[in-house]
Amino acid sequence: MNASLTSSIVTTAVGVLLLTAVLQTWRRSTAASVRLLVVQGLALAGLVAALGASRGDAQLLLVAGLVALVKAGLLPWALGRTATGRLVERDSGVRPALGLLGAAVLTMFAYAVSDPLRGGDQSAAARALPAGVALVLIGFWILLTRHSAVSQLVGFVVLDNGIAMVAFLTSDGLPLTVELGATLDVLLVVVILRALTTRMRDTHGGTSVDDLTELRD
Amino acid sequence: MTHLSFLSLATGFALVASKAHSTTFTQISAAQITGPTGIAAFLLLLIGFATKAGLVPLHVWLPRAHPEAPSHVSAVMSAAMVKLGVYGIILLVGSWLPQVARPFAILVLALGVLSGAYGILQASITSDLKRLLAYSTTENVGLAVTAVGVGMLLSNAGQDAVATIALVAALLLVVSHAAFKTVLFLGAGTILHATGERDLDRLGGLIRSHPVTTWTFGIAAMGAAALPVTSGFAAEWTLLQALVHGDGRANTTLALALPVTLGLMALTIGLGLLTFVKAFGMAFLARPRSEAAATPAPEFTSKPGSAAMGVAQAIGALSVLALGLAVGPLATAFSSVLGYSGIITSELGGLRLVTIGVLDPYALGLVAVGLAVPVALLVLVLRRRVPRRETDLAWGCGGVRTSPRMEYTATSYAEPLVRVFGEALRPTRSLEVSHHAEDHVLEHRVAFAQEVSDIVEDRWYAPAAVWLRVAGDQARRVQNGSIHRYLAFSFAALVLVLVVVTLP
Amino acid sequence: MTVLLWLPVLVPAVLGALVAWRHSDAYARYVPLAVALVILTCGVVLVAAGTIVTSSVLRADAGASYVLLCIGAVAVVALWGGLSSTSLGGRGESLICAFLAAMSLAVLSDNLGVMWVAIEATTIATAFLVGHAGTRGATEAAWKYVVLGSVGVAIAFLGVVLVYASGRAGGSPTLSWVALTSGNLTLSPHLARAGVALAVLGFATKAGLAPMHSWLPDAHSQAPAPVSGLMSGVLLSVAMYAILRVQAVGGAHIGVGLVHGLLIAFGLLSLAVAAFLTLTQRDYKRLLAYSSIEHMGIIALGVGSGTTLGLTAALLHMLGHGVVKAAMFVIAGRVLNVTGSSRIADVTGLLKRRPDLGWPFLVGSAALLGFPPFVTFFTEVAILVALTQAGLWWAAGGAALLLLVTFVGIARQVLGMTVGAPGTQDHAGDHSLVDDPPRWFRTAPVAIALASGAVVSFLALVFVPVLGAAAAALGVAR
Amino acid sequence: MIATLLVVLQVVVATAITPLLIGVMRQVRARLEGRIGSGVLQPYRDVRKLLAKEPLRAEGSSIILVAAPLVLLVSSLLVVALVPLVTTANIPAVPNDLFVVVSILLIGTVALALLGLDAGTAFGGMGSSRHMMIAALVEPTVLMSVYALSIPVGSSTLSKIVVARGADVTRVVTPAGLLAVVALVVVVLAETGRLPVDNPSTHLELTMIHESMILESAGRDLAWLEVGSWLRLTALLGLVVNLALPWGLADSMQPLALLVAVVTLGVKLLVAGGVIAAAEVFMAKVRLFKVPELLAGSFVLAFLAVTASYLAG
Repeated sequence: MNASLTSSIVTTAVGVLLLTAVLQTWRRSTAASVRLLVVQGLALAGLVAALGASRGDAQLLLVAGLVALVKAGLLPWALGRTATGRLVERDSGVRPALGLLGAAVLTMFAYAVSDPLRGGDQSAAARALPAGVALVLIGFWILLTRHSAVSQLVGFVVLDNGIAMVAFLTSDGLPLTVELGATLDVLLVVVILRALTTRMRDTHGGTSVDDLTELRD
Repeated sequence: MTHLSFLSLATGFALVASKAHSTTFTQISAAQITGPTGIAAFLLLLIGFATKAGLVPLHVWLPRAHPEAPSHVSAVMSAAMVKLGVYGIILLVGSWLPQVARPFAILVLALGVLSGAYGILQASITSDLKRLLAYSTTENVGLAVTAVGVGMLLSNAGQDAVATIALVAALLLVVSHAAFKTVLFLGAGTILHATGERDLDRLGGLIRSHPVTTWTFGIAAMGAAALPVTSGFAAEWTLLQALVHGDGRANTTLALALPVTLGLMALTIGLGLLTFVKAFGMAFLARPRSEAAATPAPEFTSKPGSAAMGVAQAIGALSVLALGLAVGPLATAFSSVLGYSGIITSELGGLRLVTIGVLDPYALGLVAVGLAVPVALLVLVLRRRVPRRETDLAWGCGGVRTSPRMEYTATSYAEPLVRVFGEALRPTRSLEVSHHAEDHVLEHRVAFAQEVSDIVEDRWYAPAAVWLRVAGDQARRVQNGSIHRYLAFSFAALVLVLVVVTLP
Repeated sequence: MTVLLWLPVLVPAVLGALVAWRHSDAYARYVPLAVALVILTCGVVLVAAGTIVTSSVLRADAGASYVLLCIGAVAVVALWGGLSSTSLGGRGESLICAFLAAMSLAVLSDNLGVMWVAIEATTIATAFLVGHAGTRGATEAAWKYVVLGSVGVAIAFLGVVLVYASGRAGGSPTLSWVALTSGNLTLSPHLARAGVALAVLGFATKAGLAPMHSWLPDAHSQAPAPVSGLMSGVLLSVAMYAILRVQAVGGAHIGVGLVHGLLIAFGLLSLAVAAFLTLTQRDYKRLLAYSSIEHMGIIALGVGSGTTLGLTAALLHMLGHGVVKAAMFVIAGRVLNVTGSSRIADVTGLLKRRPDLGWPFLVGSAALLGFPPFVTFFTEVAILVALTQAGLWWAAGGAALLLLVTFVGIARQVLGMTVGAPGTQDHAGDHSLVDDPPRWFRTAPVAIALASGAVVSFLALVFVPVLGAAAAALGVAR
Repeated sequence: MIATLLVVLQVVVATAITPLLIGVMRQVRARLEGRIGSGVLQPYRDVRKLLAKEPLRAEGSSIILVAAPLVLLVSSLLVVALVPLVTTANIPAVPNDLFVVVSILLIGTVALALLGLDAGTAFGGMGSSRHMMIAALVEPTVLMSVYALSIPVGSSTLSKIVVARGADVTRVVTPAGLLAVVALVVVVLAETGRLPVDNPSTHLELTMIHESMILESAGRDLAWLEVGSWLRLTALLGLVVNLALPWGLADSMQPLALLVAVVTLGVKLLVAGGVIAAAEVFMAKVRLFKVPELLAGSFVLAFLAVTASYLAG
């Protein structure tokens, strides 16, 4: 695979990732969010695959498969069970316009702070680094502004995708053991939060985290 | 308060230690720290030790802690722990930071003098025996620190001999206070145990059921009131001599500070006298003012601890007297420790300040005995001739005894003082007069209430406590239960860190 | 010796799995305690051996051995004390085992990535422990704990990733802590800087440092008593240990100024939060939680001072605080059993009503407040001294002031609970399990913990070389 | 030895002359008020009468009832022995240090106050309370006057002060010296319970201070109390007159000198007592709560005396 193709795949994937993240701040329905997550996971897997192909690194290709399985398959599936199975939830968060505006500001901020981090590296991967940071920040932003439990989960996954993106763009991913462990951890966290969401519905009669204000000083 | 003390001491020591690069006392002395660090360290250490010592305005823990603590704990606390504070101050100004301390002599002196006067004023008007003793601790410590302050001032003026005498006085004060205050607290404990009361307004007449406690308490009270020939008297005499022999002509500060100190100290002594007359008289003399005091538990029970208590009190009382009698050797020892030879033991074992004066308890006692002998002979003769007769009441203003409520109480005893020092004590009074329904001139009922609280506590500490509570209430908003707020904190931290990282 | 590295990780993992498998087993209750004892023993042996032991990805130097010892000690106190008060029903025990396995792994691994994975694993293990009660409050606490905790740790992961990436410039990216601190590597300074800062920020979340502390009071107050003790004494300490490791990496390449600055800021902020929120606190388990924040703040200040004295004192403080706090949570759990309420206002006159609980509670509070002769006293003084020596006198002053406020807050509440006349009657007697262990068995862990909190101060001769070695292993010369 | 004999003589003379002093004061007052009076020797007869009478012991009172009068008497005798009345000599080991003198006076004060409390009557307590308050408030003035007097001499030893003043007339009339003596006069009036602080001849309990404390004592107890209080007056008044007119005191056993000393003391004392008694006729007792003002005033005088001798010296 030649360099320009890799470069264009990487750029496309990064673009898709960023776009889906921004869209996440706009869309309210849980089902839509989960679909966007699938797209995002696929884009990430594509990115990893492209990097692996360009380097001829079999291990990285394997990781790409793993990423596709977990991020585009298992995670959305785990999240989506609520969304599609029981009831479709709409999140009441801050107004979409404000959410989008926030995402835009954060993206700019990400570019501003990531610039020195590249340290003069002009490769496509390095130039895409700010997008990773932006994804992290946008994920955080979703966590901050959404009021339903599942939406917060979505935000967490976006944040994690951002980190993974940074990892692949800057260093072709971490050592395999660490990568596996990390992936497993994230998966488990999401599963646990899902279980807690179910329990929350039992105890609080809903999944809005706004109801979680009993423990306070 | 203990913590305030601990923290200021810790920070102070931290400053000193970081300058001296060592934590041993000798190294600190050798380091000769000066400058702003020295001043900060000095002030912090002073606050720390002053709190430990219970000096005004850092005394508030004393009258609160003592009434709650068991009496023997109070005794130890008062005799030992508080002393650590004084010892610390002496070390601080004498050894660790003498250069820095010099300009603050007036501050130390003011702390001491004010503590003395304020402490004894509060002690004189309270009717709670243990609170009284606690405030009296503040007074005694105040006097000791006064002596330290006087010593500092005098040595600033180059009058080192007199300054040393003042320091010796401080040490004597500390030692004698340890002796008599232990006995007083043990006595208070015995009273509390016997009657369940520590309110002097409800005590009385214990001299009949508790002779040992009465006499030991009485002797210790004499020490506290600085009557001859107890150790307290010798100590205060030494300090007074130092004051009078300091040469005020040296500078204006001295010319004003010495008389003011003497005046306030004299007031302290006078009020101390009143305080302990009140404490002793109200607790042990007259008739019981309450049921509990009328039927106290016996002084010595079969319980093993009770005799030991009596022995402890007796030993303490003896040591109060012994310290008074042995003041000469004691002071000589102190002065030789300080490297001063102007204090020696006089011929009969008394205390002689060379070129200043002599205080000899033995000689004084001999003269008194000599004068008492003819009186005693006369009494013996008269006793045989005219025996004493028991009667209900000799005068009693018509001879009517109604109820113990007619007696003077500790509160009424101190009432004139509350009036005289109304400006300083700010008592709260309320007077309710309810009139008869038929006639407004006839009064049905009059209720009067008066309460004196610690104004330092009310004016300084209470507002601080209120402020802290408000701050605490405001701070609760931080933790209002909203996960979004919590995430926002983390997010803000993340953004800030990112910005910091990017900055070159 | 290498077996000592694997035992603390594998024993809990295997036993935990066994318990999970046959969770009806009557002995399940005692398994966590046994595991804790294994960890403690390994820690003691490793510390005593004093050599660096390496095996595959695991590695124990003096610092790791010491922290392992801390974990073991705290876990023994918390789990022994917790035996009588609460039943965790099999699954809880296996989760505790998993938690301990992950903690041991985090401490013993030589790899920042593995360490991160282990710490994140503890979030997972403890999530259900926090939510164990199944009540509204427990669910809420668990949710907040997991969301805030894993977001924080995710930031730390970003940091780890960036540190790894920074090694690419030198051609050999690695996460091995030994390699990273050896000084033979060249790291891209910008990336390393960002990575270290983010890693510290992330682990600080787990360490309960303000402003990322928000999960802590909720989680500590809702979890069963022994779990609160474990979280406070073990989890926070291990997170702090992670910060120390990251700090050492930073020190080897970009200087420690940034990390120390962050730690000072976090430390002071933690002290402030703890100080003002204890003032009007109404729940005694939350009170203890805020006290944990306070103590982590103190430790952060000690590390942030950047001096050997500060670091040593911080390490000792870690042990002292952990052991005492575990005992305190155990007592708090028993008080809760007796009174049925965790509100401070509902608990009065403990000294008279239940002297067996009141006295240790009072003494433990004194230890937490840093009274002599408890070790906390000496370490707090040492940390203040260290701060001043480092020229951070303003931080020392601020810390002293905030400690005073904290003292006011905690002392007032604790005195209100213990001293004074008992108010209402007991809720409904003691809810302890039917097959109560004998009395000495219940009091022993608390007594041992408090006593060792005081005794450690006087074992300076024993501890100085150990601490010195640990500090040397973890620290960076300024 | 000579000094001891001189002191013994001084005690005997002062004790003998004291009832006469009281008698003279009462007589002067009686005459000025238009009464005949009972004669200057009446106090001697009073003492004899009291000693012969049966002492009473009220139910509920304690050993204090017996002991306090004796303590007061002995302390007063001790003060008389220490203060330079007839002689400026003193026993070497017991210099008449003014601080010591004051503290011995305080022993008597305390004995009286405890006596007042002992029987548990309302009036006794009241008197004791007022007595102690005044004693406490007088203390600063006392010590300050001592201070003022000791500055020029560099010693607080009374005989040295008196001798120094006698040797140099200018010292007596310095402003500081005068201020100090005036302050001391107020102190003496307050300490000995004279008008305007206390009225020794009142018969209304509510206005009593000194008298109300001794209401329960009778017979010889009362005699000791009376004599003790009178001796205090003698000692303090004698001290003041000797400070104001520091001449005529004996310092050896020469009979002539002694005679002169005794006679001058008698004259000085009786004249001073007469003057005080005369002044009391024209004076009303001030309200109890005005007393502090009076004492504050005298304190300021003494304070000024001290600072004046420092700042002007």
